[in-house]
Amino acid sequence: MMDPRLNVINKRFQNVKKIIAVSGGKGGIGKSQTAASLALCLAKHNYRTGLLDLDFCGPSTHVILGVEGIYPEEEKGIVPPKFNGISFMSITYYTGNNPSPLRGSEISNAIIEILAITRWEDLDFLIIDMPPGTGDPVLDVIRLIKRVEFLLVTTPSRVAQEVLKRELKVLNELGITVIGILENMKTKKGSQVASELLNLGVPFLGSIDF
Amino acid sequence: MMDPRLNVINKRFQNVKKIIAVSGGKGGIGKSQTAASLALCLAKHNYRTGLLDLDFCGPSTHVILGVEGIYPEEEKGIVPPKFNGISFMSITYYTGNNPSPLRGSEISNAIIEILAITRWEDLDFLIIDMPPGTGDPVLDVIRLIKRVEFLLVTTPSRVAQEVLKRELKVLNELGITVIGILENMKTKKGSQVASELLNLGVPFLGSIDF
Amino acid sequence: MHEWALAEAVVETVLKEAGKENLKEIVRVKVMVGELQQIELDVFNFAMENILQQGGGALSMEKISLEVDKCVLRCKVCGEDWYYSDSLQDLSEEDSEAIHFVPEVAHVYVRCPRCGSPDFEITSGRGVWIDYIEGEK
Amino acid sequence: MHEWALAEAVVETVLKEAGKENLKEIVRVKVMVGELQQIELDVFNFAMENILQQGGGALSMEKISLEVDKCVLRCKVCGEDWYYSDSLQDLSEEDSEAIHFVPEVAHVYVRCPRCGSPDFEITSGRGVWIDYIEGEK
Ligand SMILES: Nc1ncnc2c1ncn2[C@@H]1O[C@H](COP(=O)(O)OP(=O)(O)O)[C@@H](O)[C@H]1O
Ligand SMILES: Nc1ncnc2c1ncn2[C@@H]1O[C@H](COP(=O)(O)OP(=O)(O)O)[C@@H](O)[C@H]1O
Ligand SMILES: [Mg+2]
Ligand SMILES: [Mg+2]
Ligand SMILES: [Mg+2]
Ligand SMILES: [Mg+2]
Ligand code: NI
Ligand code: NI
Ligand SMILES: [Zn+2]
Ligand SMILES: [Zn+2]
Repeated sequence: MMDPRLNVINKRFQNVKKIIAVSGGKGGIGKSQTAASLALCLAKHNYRTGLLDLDFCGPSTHVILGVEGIYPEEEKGIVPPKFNGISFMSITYYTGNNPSPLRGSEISNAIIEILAITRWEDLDFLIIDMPPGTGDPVLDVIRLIKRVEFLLVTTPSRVAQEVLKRELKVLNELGITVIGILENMKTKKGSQVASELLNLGVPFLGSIDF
Repeated sequence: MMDPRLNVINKRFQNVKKIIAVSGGKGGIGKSQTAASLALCLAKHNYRTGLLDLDFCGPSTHVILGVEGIYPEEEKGIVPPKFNGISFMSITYYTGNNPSPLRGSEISNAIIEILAITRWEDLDFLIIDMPPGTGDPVLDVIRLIKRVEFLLVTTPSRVAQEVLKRELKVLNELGITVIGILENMKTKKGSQVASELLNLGVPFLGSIDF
Repeated sequence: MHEWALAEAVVETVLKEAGKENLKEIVRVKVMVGELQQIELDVFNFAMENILQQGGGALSMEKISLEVDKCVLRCKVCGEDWYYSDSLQDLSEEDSEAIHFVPEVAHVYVRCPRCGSPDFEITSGRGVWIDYIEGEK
Repeated sequence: MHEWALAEAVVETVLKEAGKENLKEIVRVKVMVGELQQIELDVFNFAMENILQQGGGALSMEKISLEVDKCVLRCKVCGEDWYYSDSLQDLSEEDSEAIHFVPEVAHVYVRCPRCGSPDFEITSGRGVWIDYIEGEK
């Protein structure tokens, strides 16, 4: 019968002002780097910031931030511990450094569980680090977190931009707010983001050198 | 009741001598580049070679190879068309450049369908380009293609190697043959692949510069 | 004629299962064909017949009955249920042919009629499967 | 006490469904608790009781019955079925606690006893859910 968890997820985000999923079709383009840097930067500017790593197959933000030795508190659910001022939630609290060979439906189920039991404190920003692809995690974030906005990352590579274009098409079709596109790992002068991509009506946020 | 497709998959690989899945936990490390180059190289040396792109969310090998304007023949199933001497199979024949927002269980189902209907001709090598992660595609390839061997790609990045170590642990545990580890995108002199990884008993195949 | 590959899978599976169950005689086999894949039944029957002629053992065509399973889709976002046959009207021949080969490609070309989402489940009518095998030991 | 979050989900869902069905009175609610998650039933009941005291409307504790659903796992590689309770003996307290929070983490710590694969389905006993709500309109 009905899955009770779906009825509390919205409540869990009640006190979170803005929710930003850092995504982009391909892997290895700097999504995790961007999500972690963005969270750090917001926290330094005294915004109350959370970071949720939803890349269950290749969680990376704990490595990038150097998170170690912290663990959530149990308090009518679980409360993400703070690291450098960021409320940080990751499946690695439960998997350690062990391999996590989960199928998509299991990842989906685990995401629902974590969204249902995690009690974020009052936050100005919650940054979500997404895995590559437009599989279960992206579909579930869209389905379950109605207010989510997407920040898309790409690189100058043609393959990466092809994949991003596909993701952007789906997001546009569903009317999801896309904050903008960030070009990462630029190697030449001037943006190499195809005009084709920018013509889809999404702000270009700038480039970061390799 | 029983899924009839599972009973013909082995038969479809009957005339394929060696099956190599190019994998590695993370995205963007050069798996597709490696898979495509390896297939091209084998074909140039007159090996009968096939290339199967199983990255349904971010198919890339058709872009890397410049495949265009070919389509499988229907002949008691589907026969992959040749491109530069390579029998090439990709879901893009059916999706075009449209986004493919598939969940894991659907990807699994589509992989089973393609494995069950594709009739490879006599091949010396079938190279499989895998998506990032150890989700449905990796689990299904292990489960359904009993003779598969893995070629693992990594980069000097610590995050990439952390993820690879996890995948390698699972493959070792299951007794899957790992041909070796290839270091891609090297930027400094000397291999930066952690001795920790190499101590897991897998041959190091060399490095490719960025 | 890609139907051949699926027909082959069905025949091999029936014979294997009958072997496992030690059936001396196969009395009746019910094969279900999901509507989503738009299998051409004539072609599918022709393929099974040919395969059986090459050695079907205890199985022959008159034992097999085919039934088409209506395809129903359910949106994971808004809960809407609808028939694939209603979506099919809006698909080009090319797109429905792509779905014929790989049914999951439906997520590329079909959208929920209520909310527009591509995130739906195929609740019935996917693929080709064996509903039951009746036999005598 | 992370059980609280799940208890809250159950209470909210019962009230919501009862509202949808226009139930004047809730007669009986059957809540299933999957064994995999090793929910502490006392803690779970305590949480539900507290939440209901803060305003349970038509719902009160004596209407709710809890039942634990035995957890069965099935290997997708070799087909083996087994009980989670048999695997549980080999798990450290830390590992079974991780599964308590996120049941899918079982794929990290549990292996098929026959073939060693982590690729198994949880065929029963996963999560907390509502089996039925009986009421009067
Ligand atoms: N601008 C950049 N210049 C150089 N290296 C980068 C840059 N951005 C990211 N990287 C590196 O690239 C690799 C992939 O980045 P990551 O954030 O993990 O990608 P993703 O999350 O998209 O898979 C990491 O090793 C990271 O340190
Ligand atoms: N040795 C290399 N030097 C420079 N760029 C590379 C190298 N190998 C791959 N690339 C580029 O890196 C990007 C990611 O490679 P790709 O093969 O698509 O990775 P994956 O399949 O692992 O996601 C592509 O743009 C590709 O052209
Ligand atoms: Mg990442
Ligand atoms: Mg790739
Ligand atoms: Mg079209
Ligand atoms: Mg342990
Ligand atoms: Ni056909
Ligand atoms: Ni608990
Ligand atoms: Zn819908
Ligand atoms: Zn097994």
